[in-house]
Amino acid sequence: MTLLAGPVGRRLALRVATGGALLAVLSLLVFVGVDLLPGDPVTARLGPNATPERVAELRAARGLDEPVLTRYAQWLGGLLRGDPGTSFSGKPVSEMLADRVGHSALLAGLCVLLLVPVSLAAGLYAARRPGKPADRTVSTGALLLVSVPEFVIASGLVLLFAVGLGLLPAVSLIPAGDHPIRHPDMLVMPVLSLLLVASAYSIRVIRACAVSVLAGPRVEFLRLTGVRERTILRTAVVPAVLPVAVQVWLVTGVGLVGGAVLVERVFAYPGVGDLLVTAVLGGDLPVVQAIVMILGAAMLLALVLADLAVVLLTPRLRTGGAV
Amino acid sequence: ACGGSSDTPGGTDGAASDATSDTPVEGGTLRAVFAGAGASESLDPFAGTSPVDFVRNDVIYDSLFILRDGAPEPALATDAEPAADGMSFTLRLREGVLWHDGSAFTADDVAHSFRYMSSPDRPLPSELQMYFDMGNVTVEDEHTLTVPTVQPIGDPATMLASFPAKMVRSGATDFSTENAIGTGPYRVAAFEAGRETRLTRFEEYWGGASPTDELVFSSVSDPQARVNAVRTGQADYAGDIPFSTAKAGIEGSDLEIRTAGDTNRTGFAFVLNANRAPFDDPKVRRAARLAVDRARLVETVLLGYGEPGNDLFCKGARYFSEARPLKRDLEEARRLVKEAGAEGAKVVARSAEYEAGYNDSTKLFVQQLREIGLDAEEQIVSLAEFFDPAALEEADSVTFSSSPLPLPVIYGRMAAYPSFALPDDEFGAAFGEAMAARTDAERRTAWAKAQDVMADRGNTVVWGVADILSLARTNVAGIEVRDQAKYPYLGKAGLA
Amino acid sequence: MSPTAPTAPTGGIGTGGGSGTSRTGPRAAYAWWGLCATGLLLILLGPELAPHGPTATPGPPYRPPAAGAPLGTDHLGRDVLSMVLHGGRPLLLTGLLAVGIGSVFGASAGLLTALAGARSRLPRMLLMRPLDALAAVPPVLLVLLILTALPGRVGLITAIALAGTPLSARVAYAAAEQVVGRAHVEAAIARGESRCRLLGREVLPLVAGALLADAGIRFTGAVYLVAAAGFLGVGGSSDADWGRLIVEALPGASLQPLALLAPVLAVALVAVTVNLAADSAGHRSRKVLA
Amino acid sequence: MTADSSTFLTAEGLRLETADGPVLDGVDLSLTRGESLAVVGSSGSGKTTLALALLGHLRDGIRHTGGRVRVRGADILPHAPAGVRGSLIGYVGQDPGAALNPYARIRTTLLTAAGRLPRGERDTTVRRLLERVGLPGDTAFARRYPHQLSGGQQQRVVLAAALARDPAVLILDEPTTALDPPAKAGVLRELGALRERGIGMVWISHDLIAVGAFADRVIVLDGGRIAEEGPARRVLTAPRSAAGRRLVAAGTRSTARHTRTPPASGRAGAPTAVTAPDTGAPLHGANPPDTAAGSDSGKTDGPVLRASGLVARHGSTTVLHGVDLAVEDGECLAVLGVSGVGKSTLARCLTGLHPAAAGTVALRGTPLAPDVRGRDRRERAAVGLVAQNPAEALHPRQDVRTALVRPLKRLCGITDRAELDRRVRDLLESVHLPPGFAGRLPGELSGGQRQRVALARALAARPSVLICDEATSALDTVAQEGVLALLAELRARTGLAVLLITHDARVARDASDRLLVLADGRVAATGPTPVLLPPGDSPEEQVTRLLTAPAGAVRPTPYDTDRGASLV
Ligand SMILES: Nc1ncnc2c1ncn2[C@@H]1O[C@H](COP(=O)(O)OP(=O)(O)OP(=O)(O)O)[C@@H](O)[C@H]1O
Ligand SMILES: Nc1ncnc2c1ncn2[C@@H]1O[C@H](COP(=O)(O)OP(=O)(O)OP(=O)(O)O)[C@@H](O)[C@H]1O
Ligand SMILES: [Mg+2]
Ligand SMILES: [Mg+2]
Repeated sequence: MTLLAGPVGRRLALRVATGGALLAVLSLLVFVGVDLLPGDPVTARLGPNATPERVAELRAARGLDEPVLTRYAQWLGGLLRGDPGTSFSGKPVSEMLADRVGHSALLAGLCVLLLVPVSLAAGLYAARRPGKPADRTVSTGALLLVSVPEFVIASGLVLLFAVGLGLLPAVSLIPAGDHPIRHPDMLVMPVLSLLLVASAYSIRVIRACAVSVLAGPRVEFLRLTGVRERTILRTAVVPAVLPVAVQVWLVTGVGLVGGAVLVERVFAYPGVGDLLVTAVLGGDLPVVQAIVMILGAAMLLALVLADLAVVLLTPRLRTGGAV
Repeated sequence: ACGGSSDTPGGTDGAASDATSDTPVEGGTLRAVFAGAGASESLDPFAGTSPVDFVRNDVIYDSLFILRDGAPEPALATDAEPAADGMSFTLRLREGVLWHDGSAFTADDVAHSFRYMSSPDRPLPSELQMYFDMGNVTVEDEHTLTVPTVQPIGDPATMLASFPAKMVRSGATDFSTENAIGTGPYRVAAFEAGRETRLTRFEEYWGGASPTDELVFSSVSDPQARVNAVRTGQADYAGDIPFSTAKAGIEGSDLEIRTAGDTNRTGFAFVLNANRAPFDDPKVRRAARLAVDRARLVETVLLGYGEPGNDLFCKGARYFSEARPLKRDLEEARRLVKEAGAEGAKVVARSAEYEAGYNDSTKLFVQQLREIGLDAEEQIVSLAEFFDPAALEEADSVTFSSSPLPLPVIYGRMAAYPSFALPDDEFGAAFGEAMAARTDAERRTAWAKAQDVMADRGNTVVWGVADILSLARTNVAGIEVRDQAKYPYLGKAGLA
Repeated sequence: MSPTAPTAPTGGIGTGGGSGTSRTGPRAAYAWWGLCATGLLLILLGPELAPHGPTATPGPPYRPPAAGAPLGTDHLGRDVLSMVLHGGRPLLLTGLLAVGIGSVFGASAGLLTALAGARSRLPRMLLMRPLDALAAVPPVLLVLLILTALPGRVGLITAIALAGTPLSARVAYAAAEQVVGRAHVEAAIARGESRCRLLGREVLPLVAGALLADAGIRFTGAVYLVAAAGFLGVGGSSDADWGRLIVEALPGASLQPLALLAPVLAVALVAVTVNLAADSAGHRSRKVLA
Repeated sequence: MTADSSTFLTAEGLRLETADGPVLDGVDLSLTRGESLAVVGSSGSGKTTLALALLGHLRDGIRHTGGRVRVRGADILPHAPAGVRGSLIGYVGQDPGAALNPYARIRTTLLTAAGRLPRGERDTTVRRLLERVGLPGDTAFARRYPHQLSGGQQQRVVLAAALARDPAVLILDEPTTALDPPAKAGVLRELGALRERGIGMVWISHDLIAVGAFADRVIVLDGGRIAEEGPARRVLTAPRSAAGRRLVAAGTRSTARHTRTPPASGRAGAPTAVTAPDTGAPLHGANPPDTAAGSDSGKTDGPVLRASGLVARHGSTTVLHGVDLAVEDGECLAVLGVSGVGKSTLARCLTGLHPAAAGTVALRGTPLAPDVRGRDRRERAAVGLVAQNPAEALHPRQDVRTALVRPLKRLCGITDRAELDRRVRDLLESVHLPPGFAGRLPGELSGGQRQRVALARALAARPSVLICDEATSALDTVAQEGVLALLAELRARTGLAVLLITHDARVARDASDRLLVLADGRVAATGPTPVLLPPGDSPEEQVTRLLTAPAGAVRPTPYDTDRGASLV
């Protein structure tokens, strides 16, 4: 409580406010930007089957012939009322997004949940032996994983665990009306593929930070006073690494919500990433705009949290001491 | 119905036909996976755009007529008789048809359906309104209507069968899970867009109840994932699987790769823009057709699952003209190009991956055009911009494909699109004749005439016809092809 | 006392790497750098060395390795070896340029903001907040938008650079935040060193490890953004870009695994090399870190 | 643990080398249980390296090329077995500021050092440990982070951590350098008590007086070799080696030199420089013309630096409540105060690194911006600072040459290479470092060497005022004498004004003209040094008295009037 009343609280309030302002800017950028994308939602949907007159007619019916700013104002108004509009498929966007955002967030959340311990453990393990075979192995392994595209990894996992061993379902066919969380067996491989790809970045950054901390006089001193290695990692290395790691985790996590397209495809997982790409490809502007706004808001929130984390995790900043 | 599994060159490893001789037994659940459209899937029969939408809605709703082997067959309607001037027709409906909620199917439902499907509020207003005046239908009695047309139509049944014209209940505008009521063999039990539909058998189906208790459709966009679902036992049938999968083969004694037969192939083509240089010159169009290496394209893009095309669309449709494909003749092609003074002419070949193989075939086509002295280059764009009318008009060649639609449909579409249309008087006349013709013989002559023009100086380069492959458990039986093999009819399917 | 208690290596605590590297001897180091140089040369000269052009289709599709085509052919019948050779140069240049630009820009923004500290909100407002907004746009959309406005390589490089900048800036900021309070930075501020010098000499060497790790990893990200751009049909990449080769080879992977493996391995090799090189470059700076 | 009580810790022919040559050469040493051994020697003689070797640790760049170190008969080089450090041998490092974990509260640091404890005992343990080293044992203090402590507080926390597990032997590397005399007395008392309890000690110190009172045996290190070894009393009174004689001489000479007359005014002639031979040098004439800054020193009347009403805050706590001070050209003002009173904060306010919340700082009458960023080049050059913590003050990646060249380039505008090299050489020489050190990185320097580099860096720009925050704390008596002589010479020759923050009562007494005592964030007393610290008495006791006097008790001393105008 004292924290919130103090400098941290002020900082947080300010950040949330700027976050809101940024979101407003983002909404304009997104709306106008998406509108400028090549392609036309009507022709994209009608395909070659429609005559130009019909296209024009439909454009008018969809209000696409109005100036972009007018449409922006209408859209924003709707958004504020909680109505992100209607997809070009005729469905309300809110209905299309309802579950999918949650499903993707579930995937990303689980992934981050595993990412934190995995990347910390691997990063610290490598950092404790810089330049040694163990370090090389971890680093090279992580790099190999990140170099192999996620859909290749995902396909490999399917071949191994589903087709080969028959341990897990190959496709996440979640029955209608069920939430994915009730089918953990269908989550294993999507989460694992994302984890394998996403962890490389965190591992490498954590390793780099930890190496420099471990080489410093503080760790030397702790070791000289006979503090156990595990305690050193916990009390001196991890706290020093966390401010950077938290950035990476949060940004990676939010990135997974919209960015796990290919993994969602391979497993036919009903997430928002696939929807985003389908909508982009099909020129379904209202859907694209809504998803981008949601992802944008989530990212901005994550960034605020990351900023806050840096302050909270760095005593010098948290206590509002001199710079 | 349409057998013939022997002559699939690529499927030497014994691709079976979709329609197996086995008949399904009563009961059980059939699980099928098709490509879906994610969250935009819908139970509205006029909103769906993806295979799973089509396949699903085909068994929930019925059409007035269906296509079988390219010919219309009565379904909810028994008869469509054109008036003398061809400017209207009388539609007679089947009696004793019940909706899933038990009410009776009547002419009012048809009138509403016509209005609903052609309403400009629909995301995809029906193309039928290019031919019929759908808003001005008059209901004569409970089972009879009169439908005015906008041009003389001699064979309205074919048109009604060719375009998705599902019948919905009078007044229906909401197609949520509870309100998706049709007359088809299955009713909706559960639906989640982009994921799954569960259908249960409708016992009072007018065509006789289906064998299977339950049909489960899953949407899986990735072809490999569809294959995997069947392979690992999560599904019994996967529609539209890639050639490469078939080529690699799938082990498992209870699995088989099936083709839809050689009358149900997709024609792959490049449509040349005959309204601008250089393809406004029939010589250059012919040169392009001589330049294209059909065998190579079939081998590369279709991996041999298909055969070279004769540049005409809709092989397998009624009245299709079985001309022999042109032989590749680069010398002659170069000569023609030179003669037309089109050497070094710029050719932009526009493509997007609308279907697998579009971009690859375009790349090969461009190289082949270069060999005859045209300065060709591909223009690969995103799906969203592919059909932009202005851009299409700027392109010299557009990659395109079609299943064996009835000829009026395909040529009607092409005529409606400036950059696809062939500005040729003889062709135009023959096409008009064919549309208005009231007897089979007249139509046959007219279509032969029109296709002769196409074969001589046409603007379509249908380089190959491709098999439609699916993966099924061997005991899956009763799968039918109606209008398009990619969207098979599962109303009579089940497990043997 | 835990059994894993520190057993200080001869080289001293924490920086065994220093002695580790030196113990492998200069010969191993030369061999390593020689190998890197050869690889680089191979990539840069690849298009010249390739037996076939990037669009040539010398064989049937999915042909297994044979005399003329040691790696076989891909789905279009193109020679896999030639394609891999053609794809390296554009990809490497695009990737390195894009990541370089993104990192320099991001790191400068992050370091500047950290340096300004709590005293001045201006850099935060002018640098970090716009980058936050940028971070909020999904990379795929960013690529699409920028390539629409600026088609071609330049657009691609810009898009990838911009997509990487925000996180780069954040990593730099978070790392620098731990360092800027040190007395030697204060001493430098007190003697009025220029911002450039403060960033480049006082702070950068102490956070170089994290920045290099960040940049190194984002190189692979760049490879796949290039691929994604090709996949979405917005162009900017060439046919032979490794990322695109991979995306296109996946469907036929069971028919011709080499068409997939070759570019994947190429990307992996470059990624591992780039990153390990970054590590050893950053190594000296860590050796004496306090 | 009653086994072999004769030798607990031994070094035999220990030889450690760097690339440049040996740091320790054939060092033999043994320590019996409960014995207190002092290691003295000039800065850079290898004391810290020896201490670390006794813990089984070698810094980067140092190789073990001969001999062995054993604890209870077991080799600990090159690898110290588990269970030696911490519980058998405790360690207090030379550089507490750099050693404390910035992410851990004091409490956590102490508990970590103490090892596993039942939950209920933790609070009492923390309190007990803090109180043993003279720090407040309350929870609020225990919850602080290292950056919220003053240098002396940090050092005591480190000591407390070393005591946490009651080790059999303590290795102490300059454990009292940052402590004020009362605190130091307290710590020494605590160490004495430990010794009574039979805890052995290896104690590295520059403070020969403390050594004399404390150690059983003394080893004099010189250039990595043992110059002599013997009972403390003997070595400190009658050293046999040259190195020993030098140290002892420097350590005792200072008292004899306390014979100068307090200057009547800042400009009334050079103060009796400690060792400056030519006292007749003109005050301001010696500045070379190229020193753009500082060359005009003395052109105006009044103090060169004056602060009035300085208020400084750390977060919400106010550390300085309106401090006034003034330093005149050539004058040396010593600032005394208990640890944590705000001396470093005051120094940082004056240099603009910690902008004061209120009050002004004026240079020759011109007000300076509170933030150093707002000051111009001349003003920056005019105020030099030697920060309290030399390890942090040097960039770990920059060699000594760069550290010295930067201010030369930046503040003096020198760009000529040869000139720079010359100046670097001169600067190193002036702080008694060999020119070869220019290429070294801070990590390759001893504590005292780092401190001298930091001093050289501060002098590089030829400031008018030099603020030394404990600039001699890590130096042996000889080096300290050299540095003080240098300052005196500069004061005399260039009119440099010095603000000397120190805990060393002797330094304050011998080197300063005037004293300023800080207490409770205010100036508690000020006056000429000879008056406040009259010769004769032990300076430590006098300072202790000054510092511990109740606030206000010292204030109305008549000495204030001595310097009337320049004061409050
Ligand atoms: N960043 C900070 N935040 C909060 N409190 C601080 C901070 N820095 C110092 N302090 C507190 O301010 C007071 C003055 O600190 P300062 O470092 O100026 O003391 P000092 O007189 O130099 O002590 P020492 O002689 O031990 O170095 C101390 O009580 C210290 O705990
Ligand atoms: N890591 C290193 N690499 C190279 N030389 C070093 C290293 N550490 C110390 N030295 C050198 O070894 C010598 C001894 O250093 P050490 O730190 O032991 O001195 P010290 O006696 O503790 O001095 P001080 O009293 O100044 O702390 C010095 O000349 C120093 O420059
Ligand atoms: Mg030392
Ligand atoms: Mg201090």
